[in-house]
Amino acid sequence: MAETTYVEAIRTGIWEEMERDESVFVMGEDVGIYGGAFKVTKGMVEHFGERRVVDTPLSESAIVGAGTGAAINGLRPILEMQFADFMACGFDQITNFAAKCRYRWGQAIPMVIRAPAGGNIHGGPFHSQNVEMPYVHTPGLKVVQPATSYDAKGLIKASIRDNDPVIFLEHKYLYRSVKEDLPDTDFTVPLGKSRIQRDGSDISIITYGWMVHVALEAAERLAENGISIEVLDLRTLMPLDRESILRTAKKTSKIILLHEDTLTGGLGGELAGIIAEHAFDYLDGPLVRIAAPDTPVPFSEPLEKAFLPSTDEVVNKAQWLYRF
Amino acid sequence: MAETTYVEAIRTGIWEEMERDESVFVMGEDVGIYGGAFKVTKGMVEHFGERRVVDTPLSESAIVGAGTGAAINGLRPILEMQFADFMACGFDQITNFAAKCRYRWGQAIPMVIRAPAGGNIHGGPFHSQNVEMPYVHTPGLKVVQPATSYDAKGLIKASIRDNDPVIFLEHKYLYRSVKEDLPDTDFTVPLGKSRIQRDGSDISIITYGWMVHVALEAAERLAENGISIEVLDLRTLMPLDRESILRTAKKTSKIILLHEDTLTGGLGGELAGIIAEHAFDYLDGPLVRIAAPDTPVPFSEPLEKAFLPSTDEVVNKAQWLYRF
Amino acid sequence: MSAPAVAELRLAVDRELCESCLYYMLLMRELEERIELKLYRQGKIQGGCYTGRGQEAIPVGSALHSRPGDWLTPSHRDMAALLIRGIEPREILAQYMGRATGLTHGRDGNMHMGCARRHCVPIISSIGASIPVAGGLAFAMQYRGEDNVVFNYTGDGASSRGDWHEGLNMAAVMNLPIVYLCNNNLYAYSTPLDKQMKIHDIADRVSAYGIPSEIVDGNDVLAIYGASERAVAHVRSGNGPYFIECKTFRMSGHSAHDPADYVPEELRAQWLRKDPILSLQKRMVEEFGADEQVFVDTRKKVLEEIDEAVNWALAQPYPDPATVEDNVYESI
Amino acid sequence: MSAPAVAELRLAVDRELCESCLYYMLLMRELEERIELKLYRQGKIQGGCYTGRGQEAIPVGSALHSRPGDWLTPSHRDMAALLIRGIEPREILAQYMGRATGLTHGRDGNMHMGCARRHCVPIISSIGASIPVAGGLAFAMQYRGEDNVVFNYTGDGASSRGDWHEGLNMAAVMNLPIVYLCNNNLYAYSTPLDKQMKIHDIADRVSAYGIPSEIVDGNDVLAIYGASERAVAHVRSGNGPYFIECKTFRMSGHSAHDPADYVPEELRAQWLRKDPILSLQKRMVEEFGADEQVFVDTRKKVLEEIDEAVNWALAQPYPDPATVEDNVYESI
Ligand SMILES: Cc1ncc(C[n+]2csc(CCOP(=O)(O)OP(=O)(O)O)c2C)c(N)n1
Ligand SMILES: Cc1ncc(C[n+]2csc(CCOP(=O)(O)OP(=O)(O)O)c2C)c(N)n1
Ligand SMILES: [Mg+2]
Ligand SMILES: [Mg+2]
Repeated sequence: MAETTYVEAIRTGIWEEMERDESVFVMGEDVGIYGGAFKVTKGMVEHFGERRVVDTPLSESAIVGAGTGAAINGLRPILEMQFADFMACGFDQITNFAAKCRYRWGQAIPMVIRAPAGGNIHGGPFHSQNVEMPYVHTPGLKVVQPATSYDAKGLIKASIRDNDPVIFLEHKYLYRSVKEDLPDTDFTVPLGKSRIQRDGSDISIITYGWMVHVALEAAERLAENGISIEVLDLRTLMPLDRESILRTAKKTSKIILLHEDTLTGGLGGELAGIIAEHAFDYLDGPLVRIAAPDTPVPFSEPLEKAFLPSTDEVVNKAQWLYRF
Repeated sequence: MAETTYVEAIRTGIWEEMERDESVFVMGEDVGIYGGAFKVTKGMVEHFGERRVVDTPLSESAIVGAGTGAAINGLRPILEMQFADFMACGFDQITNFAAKCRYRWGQAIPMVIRAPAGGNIHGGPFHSQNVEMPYVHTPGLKVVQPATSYDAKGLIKASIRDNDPVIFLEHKYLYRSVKEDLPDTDFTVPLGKSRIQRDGSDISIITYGWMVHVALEAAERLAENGISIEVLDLRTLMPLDRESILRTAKKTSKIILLHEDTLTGGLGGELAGIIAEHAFDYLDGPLVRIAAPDTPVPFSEPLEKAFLPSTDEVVNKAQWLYRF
Repeated sequence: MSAPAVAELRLAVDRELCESCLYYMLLMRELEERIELKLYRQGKIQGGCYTGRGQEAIPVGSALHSRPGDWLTPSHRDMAALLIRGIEPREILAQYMGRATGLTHGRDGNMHMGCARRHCVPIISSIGASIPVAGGLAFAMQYRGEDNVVFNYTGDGASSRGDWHEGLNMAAVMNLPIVYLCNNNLYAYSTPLDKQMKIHDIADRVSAYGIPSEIVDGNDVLAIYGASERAVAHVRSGNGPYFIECKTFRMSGHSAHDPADYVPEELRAQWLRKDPILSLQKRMVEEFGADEQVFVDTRKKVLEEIDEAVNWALAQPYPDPATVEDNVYESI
Repeated sequence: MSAPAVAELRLAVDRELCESCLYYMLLMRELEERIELKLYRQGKIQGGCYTGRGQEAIPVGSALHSRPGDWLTPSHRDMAALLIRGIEPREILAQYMGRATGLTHGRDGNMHMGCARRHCVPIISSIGASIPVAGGLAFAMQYRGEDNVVFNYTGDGASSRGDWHEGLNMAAVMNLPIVYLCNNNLYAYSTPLDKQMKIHDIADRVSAYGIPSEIVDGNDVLAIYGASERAVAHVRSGNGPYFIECKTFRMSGHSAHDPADYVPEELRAQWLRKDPILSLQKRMVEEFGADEQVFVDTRKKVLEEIDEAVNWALAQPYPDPATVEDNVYESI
């Protein structure tokens, strides 16, 4: 599959799993004839029929609750939230019921909740949020965010096959801004495994989602200054790939924790906690966090630009850390 | 007010503010004649009437939405959630609407959402959770959890007077297990200010809520081994008292981050992030996190005991860190 | 006495049906009384203590219609539904005592119990949340073309929750096979119905979704049995959901720590006279001259079962603290 | 033309009322067209682009009844409600262009606008969430013994959300002063009404709360004006909430990027014939022989206003990036 966009990678990943396994179905608002707000389910209702591609009423909590019930009774639901921000409307069903079924009564919930997340599209406070943390923080849930088309396809397939509830966060800015050649084989990308996106020796940038690309851009520029950056793309946020996180931390000894999400309570803190506890002796400088400031996501371009972590900021902080 | 319990401190704090300010009112499930599931509003409907002590239908989202609307229109609502766990049902109203009003349109939301949180009462997965993190992570919200009767009273009063939405987490195990003499004056405890609960020099334990007492117990035992522990009680979790956090970190250079909440995505990570970035040069050992494991809160006593951080665990880890 | 096969039961004042109902109602009543009035006071129960005293007719009259492929989502007042599904008193007692062999292995709190194998979803504590979940269970039945149904149980208070609305609406739109049993016991904790809603009957609320409903005397097990039979017939034949409102009363406080002072004395007295177990017994005497001795014997039988179950449960081990982190994920 | 004082308006085919309605409907129509069909395509608008084309009668016929102390919670199809409250086209344009002088100072996305001073809650993006918020605004009015009311606006899709249910129920129980205006435009995004609910009229859903309701032609501004007058009279005198379902149609896609292929051609054609602005003009001609010239003049006037507002807005500064962290808290 030559030059596959991120959105197309997810779409074909779902498609293949639906072909492979009759118990997989898609449910959400406008996923049928409309093909979803971002067209991830385009063409599916025509191919698989209304039985397996189900338009719902405007009811996020019922969608999640029903998905969970269907999973209990033997199906493998893929739920689409129109925007990740509105998952908040199903928060109780996700965190209090779906997440706890296995622990409470040994009941597997093989369910994927897909949600377009993230900013840089002038979506403003309600259509740009990065919502991973409440789910990362809920035992029983897995949380995934791909940065590339390859991972998007491999991770959605692995998530669908997983027997735990997976929150699958799609970065909406990446939908159509990244592409790559994909193998024609039936590949998956295992959950819980990060990936070195660039090998380096001076500083590690640990990140995920859109910020992987920002980190790679910064790394390119820093290479010109003779600073060698390693970029670790987490891919799965829960469970975290602690081993690889500690490996890169011990390797470079200087770490930048980068995310698009706001700073306080963001994943950067968790990563800092892991590293400052388990790789403390290897550190040659402060753990530097780069994240959005603690505000809602602003709408207007100059504000959003100031809000989102930028390549410049990464370059500057990396230079500072390099000299530390 | 001699020997005032934590629950009584909150009750009288609310009572005084309702006497002082006609725009303050209480709303929630069973807060009227029943006085609330934990009796925090006992006697209020008799004294203030049904106009100001409002029993609602079983509708958490409507309670929060209505509270926010009332705050917009000039009142100062105090909303009771019967258990912190069920705040999840009002998650969208809290995080997407109430939290963002000031940023979006300059609208103050002087509202307090009170919720009994925490375990050690054999409440199981739905009645024991520590829910602070999603709210700490939402810009626009303040988050408070008192550990003592003095703070409970002073902080609830300050929260009611605050012009931002405050999530006020009451530890239900502390309701009746702590008491102290309170001054008869109209005192408040400012939001955003932590408190040194015990002065020490070897190790700092940064914590909040019930764990303050666990830390103090551990400190007592460690003192017998000649290890001097400083205990910093955060009191407010958002905004964090960064200055005091960094001060104690720089003072002792060895830090334990302790919370009852589960580890991954808990506040300990955020604290580690702050310290490992801004006090890195002062650290003489790894940042040690002690927290509950990443599971739902189990019900049965032996499981819950294994789940909750204990004095023993703190003592052991502190001894290890002391020797580091 | 073992439960007669459901298929053999016919609606009518059928002796065998009555005996079966009486058995399960008594078993629930006595088991809950043992838990609340004895074991709880002895400190043998962990956590709070909720019972369905006075509401036994609802789970019994309905769940007797369930088939193995059906699913049930009981509320915290429906212990008899679990018993009818074959969950044993000793498993329930071990659950309440937080033992390793309880239904949730000590993971969840006493009445928050259920069992995947017996198709009972453990009570979802967030009131109302079971309604969308029932929808999903039913969706899977429809997806596979089965004629199984879901029995969903909630209270009056649940009808104020957003999930209740979203779930009923979705079930109606998708024509899902669900029988809803609503126990309208006039209170949600301390909140009386008139603070919960402005209308009088929850059944009236259901017409907002285009779901057929009926109102029955929730203390009359035979009435519930009859309504459930109609409902199940409707639902199994693919006609979509059906809602039964059972007018009843909580003969206890909300839980063991609630004296329920907020309930007017006359109201309580009036309802105590309608105890569903006594009513059934009276009916049995009237309709086919049932012998008082049968009641005494049934009760004795039930108490013996319970004694045995209590002894078993008390001897059960507590969960091993070393297992505290198990079973959060399949693999990680 | 300035808006005539609301108090002077009487229901009937009153010339002045009609002119006022026409003015606001045209102003909304032309302003939105300028935004969507011109400025958006020119890349001058930030974010997506939603209009209320074809639904102008609803905010106009209702908001004209609002008094300064009232509050409004408009939806994303109700721009005219803001205009009637005194929010100026140039403020709206600056908002859509993400300028510092827009209503949210560039903080929130184009149609997510409102203004505390003019008692308009900025659109709450989570569909349905405005219903409980309206309850709280109304609660404060009742608390202080005012006779102000809240005008709440939502669509058909919103009626599936849990918040809708919780909020309406609470308003009914507490007898809160709210006029609900529901624009039933047959679609929620691409989802047609029959996938949204099994019943036909949202008004039927409202009886579930004991709230009186009526159904009006949502494309007939005078009908809405009349219904709103009845509603406001009911609500202001302390009789609790009142619900108006306005049958209408979205004459555009869900937003600028939606061609709305999913709408059957006949349905669209049928509704295009009912354009509320043309209908009003026809009525004005029939009832009091209004001169075509008036319409031409009004439109010209409106377009001039818009030209001026566009020029103003285009000259406005963007927000200073240095302010990005301001105004999250009062103090911290
Ligand atoms: C969402 C939610 N809010 C609050 C509670 C606390 N709570 C438990 S039972 C109950 C009352 C339920 O009333 P009803 O639905 O009538 O059932 P009943 O107990 O009367 O059978 C409440 C408020 C809860 N469990 N879930
Ligand atoms: C809770 C929530 N879910 C999804 C969305 C995305 N969304 C925005 S408008 C809309 C359709 C709303 O339909 P309706 O209420 O009928 O209003 P209309 O747009 O037709 O006026 C959807 C699904 C949202 N804003 N909020
Ligand atoms: Mg009840
Ligand atoms: Mg609509």
